[in-house]
Amino acid sequence: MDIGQLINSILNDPDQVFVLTKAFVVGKFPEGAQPLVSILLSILPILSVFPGLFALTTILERKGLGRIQNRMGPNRVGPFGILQPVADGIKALIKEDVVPRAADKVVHFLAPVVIVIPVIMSYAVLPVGRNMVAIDLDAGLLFFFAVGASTELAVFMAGWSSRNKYSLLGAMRAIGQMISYEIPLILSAITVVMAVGSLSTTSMVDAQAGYYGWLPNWYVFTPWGFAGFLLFLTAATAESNRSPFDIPEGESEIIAGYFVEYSGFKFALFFLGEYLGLFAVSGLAITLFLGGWHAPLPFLEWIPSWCWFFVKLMCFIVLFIWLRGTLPRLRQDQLMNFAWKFMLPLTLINIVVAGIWRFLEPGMLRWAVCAAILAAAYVLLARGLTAARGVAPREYRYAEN
Amino acid sequence: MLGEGILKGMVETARNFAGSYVSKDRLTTVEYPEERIAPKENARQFPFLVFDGNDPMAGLRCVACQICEKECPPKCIYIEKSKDKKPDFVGKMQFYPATFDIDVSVCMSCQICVEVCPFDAIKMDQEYELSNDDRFGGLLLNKTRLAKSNEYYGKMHPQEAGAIDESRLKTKEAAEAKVKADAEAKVKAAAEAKAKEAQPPTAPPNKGA
Amino acid sequence: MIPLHYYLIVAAMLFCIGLAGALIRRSAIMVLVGIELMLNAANLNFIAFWRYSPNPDGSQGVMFAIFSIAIAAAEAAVGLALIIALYRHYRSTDVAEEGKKE
Amino acid sequence: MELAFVIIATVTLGGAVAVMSLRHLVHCALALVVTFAGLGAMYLLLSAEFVAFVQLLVYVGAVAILIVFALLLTRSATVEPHQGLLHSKVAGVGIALLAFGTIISALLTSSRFDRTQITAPSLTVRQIGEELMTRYVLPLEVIGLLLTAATIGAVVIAMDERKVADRSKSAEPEHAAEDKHG
Repeated sequence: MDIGQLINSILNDPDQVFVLTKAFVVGKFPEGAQPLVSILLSILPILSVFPGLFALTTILERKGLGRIQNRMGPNRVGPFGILQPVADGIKALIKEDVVPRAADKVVHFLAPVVIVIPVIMSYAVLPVGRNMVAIDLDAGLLFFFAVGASTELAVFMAGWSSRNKYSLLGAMRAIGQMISYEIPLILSAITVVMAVGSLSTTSMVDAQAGYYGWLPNWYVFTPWGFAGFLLFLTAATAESNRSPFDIPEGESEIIAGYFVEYSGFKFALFFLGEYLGLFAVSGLAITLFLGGWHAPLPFLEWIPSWCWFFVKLMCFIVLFIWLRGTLPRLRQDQLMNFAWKFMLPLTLINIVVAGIWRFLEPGMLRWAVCAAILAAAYVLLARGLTAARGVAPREYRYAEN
Repeated sequence: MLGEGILKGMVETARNFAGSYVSKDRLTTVEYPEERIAPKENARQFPFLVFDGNDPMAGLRCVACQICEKECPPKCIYIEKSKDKKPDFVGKMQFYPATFDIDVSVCMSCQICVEVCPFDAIKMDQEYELSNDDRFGGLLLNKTRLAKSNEYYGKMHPQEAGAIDESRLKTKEAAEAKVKADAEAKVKAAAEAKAKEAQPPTAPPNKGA
Repeated sequence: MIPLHYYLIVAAMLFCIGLAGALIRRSAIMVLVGIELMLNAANLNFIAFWRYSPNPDGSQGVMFAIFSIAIAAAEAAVGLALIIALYRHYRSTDVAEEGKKE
Repeated sequence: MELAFVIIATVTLGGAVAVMSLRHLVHCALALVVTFAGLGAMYLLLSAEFVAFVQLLVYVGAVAILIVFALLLTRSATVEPHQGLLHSKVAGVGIALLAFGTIISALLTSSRFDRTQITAPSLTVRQIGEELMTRYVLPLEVIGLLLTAATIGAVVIAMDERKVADRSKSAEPEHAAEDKHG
């Protein structure tokens, strides 16, 4: 295949531009080197695109939060401040790397590395476009969660090795929170596995192809899918330590939690890991509930599939920024109560509902039954949580009104 | 408790977000180095020394009584008394500070020095752009850097400064009147003494009585 | 291709390291860790035998490993809970000391 | 393939030796994670994908964290005292070596294990799931029951009895206080 043919086939199918280019480049290499080149060409885009997205998100987040709080946000570096991430990166690189004298040097050094590597690995199973997945594993979803599990360990390493009470407190909070919210996260993803009958992420996207009238055939438009999506989103927010579940960081009480004692580039690595984790789990939510790279409306199919993935991902990022600008931080007991007394029962009920959905005849009845069960469970659980905790609109003893 | 509060909050923040682009007066912050918000009258940063007249060193109100040095909680004031004395605004002979240093990196802006000063010589400044690349020397303010005119103080706190000026004027007038009276009395006494002297001591007027 | 007994040797070494650890470590938690290592060595054996079995359609090896992992998780949870309860009682997790105090 | 095996085996066994010889207990726990991850990689090498990921999820994600928590809760996250060569130590290592010798001699003398791979068995996740729901459904249920029992048991055992008693005693005034706050 020469370059002309390549351009021709790309023009025929612009959706596959990256896939065709990769095949073309790999074809130029000798037979023995081809698998290695293929792997490298799959990894390189992941390593460049998502950290780039991280840079974009930091500036978006700071600007958006600023506007929500009626501030300007960063606007000095470059036009409208868009070069701020570059400045931040340079600052992080040239800053002094302070390691506490009492710290466990080796573990302290390894923690930021351990936090970033698994997160990057988890991108391997995310289908970002048609035929665009680094490895199509048979147990892709399991791989994602298995790799994600090591984040907790990295957090512990960071918190423990710093020999700082705030770090250790932050690490303990983070681990407690991650373990508690990992259960609803996995359980809410299981509904999709039940519907698809596979753990492979590509088959999940394939199962959501097509349209029901003008409505896309996504799982979020089913009762259990909608509930599962919201539960997954909440658990994902907690898993990636985002506000309102950011008590492991808790700037106002334990300074920055487990990375108090980190500075310079290691600190930047923690942030990179956190944001990459957020993108990965958002990507998984897109794959599970929002139809992956499928277009939302039939007449928009001409836009390349990978565009849709990133458009959806940007929507998630905006949503997370919006949530962060809106909600205050939860207290530790509220956090645990919410996970174990509200989310866990609801995810279990959701699994049952997904089973009912599977065995009822398609039609309005199925819709009504499933939606009614979920709504009743939601209201009862929420009311129960409220009643049990004696929660009521707060009265301020010393306030005027 | 069904999550409607979250939605309400999100609508509110969205309104703020959009509003900050539409109306300028929503933005509570200003672009600092180019724009500044004038400090409020009660704003206080670090102390300074008030002087009267045109010569900062000659007009300092401070008499080196060292009360502020003793009262300062973080001990950021250092005063050395002068060996000689010079007249103050009422003409009384007073010491003056040979050295008066304030380490503003230690100062906690508590204003106790101002409260205890009996001479209205030390007041709180509103100057806040003190950052400096000289870590030690740059934040140790000496007498020359601390001295600021009474007019400057008057501009910051017109009412207080006016009251102080008035009372000082009264004191001064009283003192002058006293000096005058003293002088008159002295003159009188001197005249009397002269008169006494003029009369022969051997013949007092009512010696016989 | 790696012959089967390479895996078996690795598993045997792992088992013996776990055994030695369970015998010599003084901390009760480390004894438990040694037992975990021994269980893992057994799992490796299951998987290796499954992989090299003459019956490629069978799934017993994998199933056994999955169940054994589940059991190991339960065992670790209960074991560590016991150790914490013991620690509350004796203020120590030292196996040798606990025996002495009794 | 051989190279990958050698590297993974070295890492796994090195981690295991570190677990049992390091004196700092948290370091031991971290070395244990290396061993678990190495084993996971070895399962991948044996084309048992599912078990490898389960191994990572359960051991690295749960058991290692549990051990770390136990270390911190029992305040044994400090260095074990150094105590030279004890009889118990020598005996322990001796017993382990003896066991190793027995296994190895059995291995080497038997010709049954001298297999090189025949055909790679293909076991998809779907097959595993179907088997779990049909042939192994009873063991699965039993495991579920066991895990539930273990969870409840662990909670009950680890619960501080005094604190529970305190809480039930002080429950009344606490409620009253809550009512006051509205």
